[in-house]
Amino acid sequence: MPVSFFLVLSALLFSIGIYGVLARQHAVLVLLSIELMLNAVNINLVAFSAMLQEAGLGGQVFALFVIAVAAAEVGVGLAIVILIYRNRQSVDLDELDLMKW
Amino acid sequence: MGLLADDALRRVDTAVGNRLMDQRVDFGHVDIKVAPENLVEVVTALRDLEFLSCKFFTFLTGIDRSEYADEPGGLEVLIHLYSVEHVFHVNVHVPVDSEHPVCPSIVSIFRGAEWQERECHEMFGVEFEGNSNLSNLFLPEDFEGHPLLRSFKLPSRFVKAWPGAKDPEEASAGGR
Amino acid sequence: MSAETWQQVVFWIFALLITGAGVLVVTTRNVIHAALWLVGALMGAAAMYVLLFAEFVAWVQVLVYVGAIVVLMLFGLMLTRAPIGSAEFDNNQRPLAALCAAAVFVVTSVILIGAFEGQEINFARTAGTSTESIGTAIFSSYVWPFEVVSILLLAALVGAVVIARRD
Amino acid sequence: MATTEDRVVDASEVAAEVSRGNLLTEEMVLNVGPQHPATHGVFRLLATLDGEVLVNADPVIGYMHRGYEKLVEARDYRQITNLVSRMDWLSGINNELPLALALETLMEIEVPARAQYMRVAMCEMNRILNHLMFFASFGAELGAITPTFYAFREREDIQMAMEMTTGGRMHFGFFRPGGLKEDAPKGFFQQALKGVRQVIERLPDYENLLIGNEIFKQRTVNVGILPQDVAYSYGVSGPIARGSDISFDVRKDEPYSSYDHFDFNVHSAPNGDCFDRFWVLLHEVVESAKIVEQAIEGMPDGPIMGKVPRVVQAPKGEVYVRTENPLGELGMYLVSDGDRRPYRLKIRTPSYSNVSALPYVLKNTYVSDMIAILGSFFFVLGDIDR
Amino acid sequence: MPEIALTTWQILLLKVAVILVVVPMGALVGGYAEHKVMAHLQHRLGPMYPGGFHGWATTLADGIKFLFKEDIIPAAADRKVFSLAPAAIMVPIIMVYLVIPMDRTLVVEDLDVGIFYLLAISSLSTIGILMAGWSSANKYALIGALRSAAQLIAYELPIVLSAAAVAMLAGTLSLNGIVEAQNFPFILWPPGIGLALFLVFVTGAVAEMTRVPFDMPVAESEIITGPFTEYTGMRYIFSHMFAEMGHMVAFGGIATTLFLGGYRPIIPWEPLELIPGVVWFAAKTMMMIFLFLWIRPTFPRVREDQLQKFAWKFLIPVSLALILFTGAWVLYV
Repeated sequence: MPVSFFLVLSALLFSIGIYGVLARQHAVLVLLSIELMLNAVNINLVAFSAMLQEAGLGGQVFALFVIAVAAAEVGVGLAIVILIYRNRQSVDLDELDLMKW
Repeated sequence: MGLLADDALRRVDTAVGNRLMDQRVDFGHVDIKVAPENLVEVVTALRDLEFLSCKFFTFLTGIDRSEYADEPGGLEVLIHLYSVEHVFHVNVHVPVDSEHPVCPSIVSIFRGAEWQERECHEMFGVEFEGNSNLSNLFLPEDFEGHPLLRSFKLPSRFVKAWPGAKDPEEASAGGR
Repeated sequence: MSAETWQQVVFWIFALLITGAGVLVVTTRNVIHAALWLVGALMGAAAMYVLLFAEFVAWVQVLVYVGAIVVLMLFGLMLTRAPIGSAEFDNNQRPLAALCAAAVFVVTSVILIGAFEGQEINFARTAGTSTESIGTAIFSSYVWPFEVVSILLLAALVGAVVIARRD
Repeated sequence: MATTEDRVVDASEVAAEVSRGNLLTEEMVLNVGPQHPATHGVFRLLATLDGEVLVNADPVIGYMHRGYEKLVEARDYRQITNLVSRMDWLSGINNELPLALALETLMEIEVPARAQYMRVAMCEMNRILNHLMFFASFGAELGAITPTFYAFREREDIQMAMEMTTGGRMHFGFFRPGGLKEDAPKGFFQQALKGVRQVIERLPDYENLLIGNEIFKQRTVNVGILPQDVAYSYGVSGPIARGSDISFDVRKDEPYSSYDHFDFNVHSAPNGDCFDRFWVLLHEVVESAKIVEQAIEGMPDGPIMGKVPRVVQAPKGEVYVRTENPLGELGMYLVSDGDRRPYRLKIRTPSYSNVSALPYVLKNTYVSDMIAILGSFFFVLGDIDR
Repeated sequence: MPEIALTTWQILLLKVAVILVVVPMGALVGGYAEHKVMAHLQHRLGPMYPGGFHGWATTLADGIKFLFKEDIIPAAADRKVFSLAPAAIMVPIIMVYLVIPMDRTLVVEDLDVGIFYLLAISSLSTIGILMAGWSSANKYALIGALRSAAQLIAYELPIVLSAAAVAMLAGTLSLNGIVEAQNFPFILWPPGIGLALFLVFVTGAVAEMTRVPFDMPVAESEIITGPFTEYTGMRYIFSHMFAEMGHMVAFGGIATTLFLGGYRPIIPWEPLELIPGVVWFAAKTMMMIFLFLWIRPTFPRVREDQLQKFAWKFLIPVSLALILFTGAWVLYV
C-alpha cells in the first residue's frame, strides 16, 4: 500500500486542525483542533515507522511521546481555560485581548 | 421533679412582674399576659435570667376567642416556653388587635419562631414586625383568607355534612 | 480477495471516518458534540495504528487519548458550565481560515506525494512489532527523550494543579 | 487518610470565599424533592449549590397539609382520637396519648393502673417500631441496604402484637379518654415479650453493622452539627435534642401515665452530629424494650376504663399536655369552651420544630452530607404538615 | 468423529458468537445471583416464584418487563447523544470479553498486549456515562456523570498499576501468557505482594463498577441512579442494569485471569488438571462475583471527597509501592 495514502490523510487531518484553530472562538474547541493536528502527526510517524521497519521503532516511540505531550498539554490547557472562565465568565478567545486581569 | 408552679410564678413575678397584665397558675403552668409592646423584653428576660432560663422554645400560635362561649374575647398570640433546667412551663398570652393584628417578632430571641410566626401569619393574619419573611409556609401562595380564624368556615361543612354525623344509610341515600 | 485489498478497504473506511469526524469537530455547533466527534476521529486513528501493526500505540491512544484526555475535556466542559449549546462559536475569519487550511493541505500533499512516490508499506514483511521491542527501544535508544517527557509530564501536573487551585 | 475535621473547615471556608465574592463560580439551584427517596415523603428542599457545597438550603413544606387544627374544631372528641393518630403515621398510638391525657386533665378522670401500664407498654412498642424504621432508613440513605431488612424483620413480631390488640398496624385508634378501647387479648403479652426480647438480643449485632463500620463513622461523625443552644432556640426535642447533649425527656422530667414506675435511662450524646443522633436513637430502642418488659411483667389487674361520662364533654378551661413522642415532644394545647368539640386544639408536633432547624444545620455542608443530615433528622412528613 | 475443517474466519465468527451468548448469559446469571445472594445475606428469601425453582426466571421476567416499557426521551434532551449513550456504555463492556481466556484455546483473540487492551477498552464506557449524564438535561444526571468521570479517572490508576505489576511478574502482557505464568496463582505467590495487589485491584474494580461502597455516581438515595435517571425500558437495561452486571462478570473474569490463575487449577497437582479449564475459570469467576456481591450489603456508601482522598492519598501510593516491591521480587528472587 502506498505510503502516500497515509501521508495525505495525515495532511488532510492537519489542515482540518488548522482550520479549527483559526476559525474557532471557544478555547476548548481550539484545544480539540490542536488534538486533531497532533493526531495527524502521529499517523505520519506510525506510517513512516511501518515503512522503515529496518530503521527501528523510532516512529512508534515518538508517537507515544506525542501522546504523552498531548496529555500534558490538555492538562495545563484545560486548567488555564477553567481559570480564565472563573475570572472572566467567558472562554471566548477573541475577547481575551488583555494581557492581565 | 422541677419547681412547683407557685414558686415558678413567684420567680416570674420578681423578674418581669411589672410588665405583665395578668399572671396566674393554670394546671401547673404559669400563665402570663403581656402587651405586645412589652413582649420582646419579657421573653428575653424569661430566656436569659439565670433563675428562669426558659430556653426551650416550645411553640408559638394564635388563638381566636371571638366565638368562645359566654365570654367572647379577641385574638391572641400564645407563646409557650419551657425551662429544661428548672422544669416549669410558661404560657405567654399576647392579646392583639383583632382588626389589625400586629405583634413584635421574637425571631431574634428564638430562631425557631421564624417558621411558627410564618404559620401564625398565614393561619391568623397576625403581622409580625421584624420578621422579614412572612410568606406562606403550609398554604398555597394564592390562598385567600386565614383559615384558623373562627370567621373562616369550612365550606364543605355547608355543602355536605360530615358523613359520620349521620347514619351511613342516610348519608348514602343523599346522592354522592 | 487478497489481504492487500482488505487492508485497502479498511484503510478507506477509517480514512473516511477520521476525515468526517475531523470535519465535524471543527464545524459542529455544540462543544460536547465536537468532543464526542473527536472520540470518533481518535478511534479511527487507533484503528489506523492497528492496521500499521502498531498495536501498542493504538491501545495507548485509546487508553490515554480517549479514556483520559477526552474524558477530562468533557469533564471540564460540564464542570465549568461554559456555553455549550448551539451558540455561534466561530469568528468572522472562517473563509480565510478555510483558505489557509486548503493551502496548507494542497502544498503539503503535493510535496509529500512527490517526495514519497513509489514508496510502499510492505505489509508482508511486517509480522507485527512486539511490545517487547518497543519497550527495548524506549529504554535503550530513546531513554533520554523518555526522561524528558517524564519531567515534562511532572511539570505539567504541578503546573495544572497550581493554575487550577483556588487561592 | 485525612480526618473529618479538616473537611468541615474546608467546606465553610469555600463558602466564606464565595460569600466574599472572591470566586466567581456559578451557583446552581437543585430541587431535592418533592419526590426524592431521601425525603421520605413529599418534602422539598431548595438547595443552592456551589459545586458540591450547599450554600443555602430552604425546606419547602406543606405538601401534606391537612389542616388538622381546623378540622378538629368541627369534630367531636371521639372522632379526633382517630384523626390525630394519622399525624405521625409511624407512631400512631403515641399521638393519641396527649389528647387522652388532655381530656383526662380537664375532666378530672382517674385512669386505672392497668390501663396506664398498657398505655406505656404500647407506646414503647410503638417507639421501638418507629426507631427501627429510622434505623432502617438512615442506613438505606447512606447506601447500606442490609439494615432495612433486619429492621423490618424485628419490627414484624412487635407489629403483630400491636395488631393483635388494636387490629391496626399503623393507625391504631386505641386510647380513649379514661382508658383503653379494649383489654389485651390472650397471647398479647407473650407475643410482645417475644418481640422486645428479640430486639434486645439482636440489637448489638445491628449496632456493629452500622456504628462499628468505619465508613459509617466517616460519613456521620462531625457531620451536620447542631449545637445545644441552637437546638434550644429552635425547640428541637427528642432523640435529636438528646444527640445535642440536651438530657431532656418528658418521660423523666414530668412523668405521665405512670412512667415514674419504670426504670430506664435517658441517653444523650455530646457532639450533636449525625452519629450522635443515630447513636441516641439506637440506644433508646433498648431502653424502650426494657420498659415494655417491666410494664408487662408488672402488669396490674383491674379495669381498663376509668369513670367516664357517657358524652365526652370537657369543661371550660385551657391545658397544655405534652408527651414524649418517639421523635420528640408532642404537645397539645387544648382550649375548651365546654362543648363536645374542642374550641381550639394547637398541636405542637416534634418533627415540625425539629425540621425548622434544618436550614441552620444544612448550611455550608456537602451535598452527600445533606442526605446524611436529612436521614439523621428523623422526621415524618405527616407530623410536620399536620 | 469426522474432522471438521474450519477456516480462520469461521473460527473467529464462532468465537464471537460464543461471546455474544456468554455476555448476556453472564449478565443474567449475575443478576440472578445478585437477587439471591443478597437476599440470603439479609435473612430473606428473595424472588421465589417465577420459574419454579427459587425464582430462577425472575431476571428474565424483569428483562421482558423492561422490554415492554415505553421508551421515553426527555424533551430537553439531546436526542442523538441520549440514544447513543447506552451503546457507548455497552459496546466496550462486550469488547472486554474478547480477550479473556476461558480456556487455553477458548479465547477470541489472544492479543500480544492483552492487559493493555483490557484497561484501554474498559475505560471507554466512561464516555458513554458522560454522554448519558449530559444529554439527559437533568441536574441529578449531570452531577452523577461528573462524579462518575472523576471516580473512574481516579480508580483507573490503581487498576492499571496493579495490572502492570502482574505483567511484571508474568513477564508478558498477553493474558494467556499471564495465566501460563501462574503455576501458583499470583494471589498466593509472591506471598503478601500478590494478595496486596489483588486487594488493590478488587477495590479499584468495585469503584469502576460503581458499586457500594463506591456507588456515589449512581447513589439511589441521593441522585437517583445519577446519569441514568431519565432512561427507561431497554435503554435503562442496557445502560445501567446490563452494564453493571456485564461489568461485574467481566471484572470477575479479569481478576480470575490476573490473580487466581485463570483456567488453571489452583495448585499444580496432576489430578486437578483433569478438570477442564472452563470449569476452573467459571468456578473462580463465580467466586469473584460472589465477593463483589458480598461487598454490597456489607458497607454504607462513602462520600465523594472521601472517595477521591482514598484513591489519591492511599490507593495510588500503595500501588506504586507495590510496583516497587514487585520489581524487587522479579529482579532478586
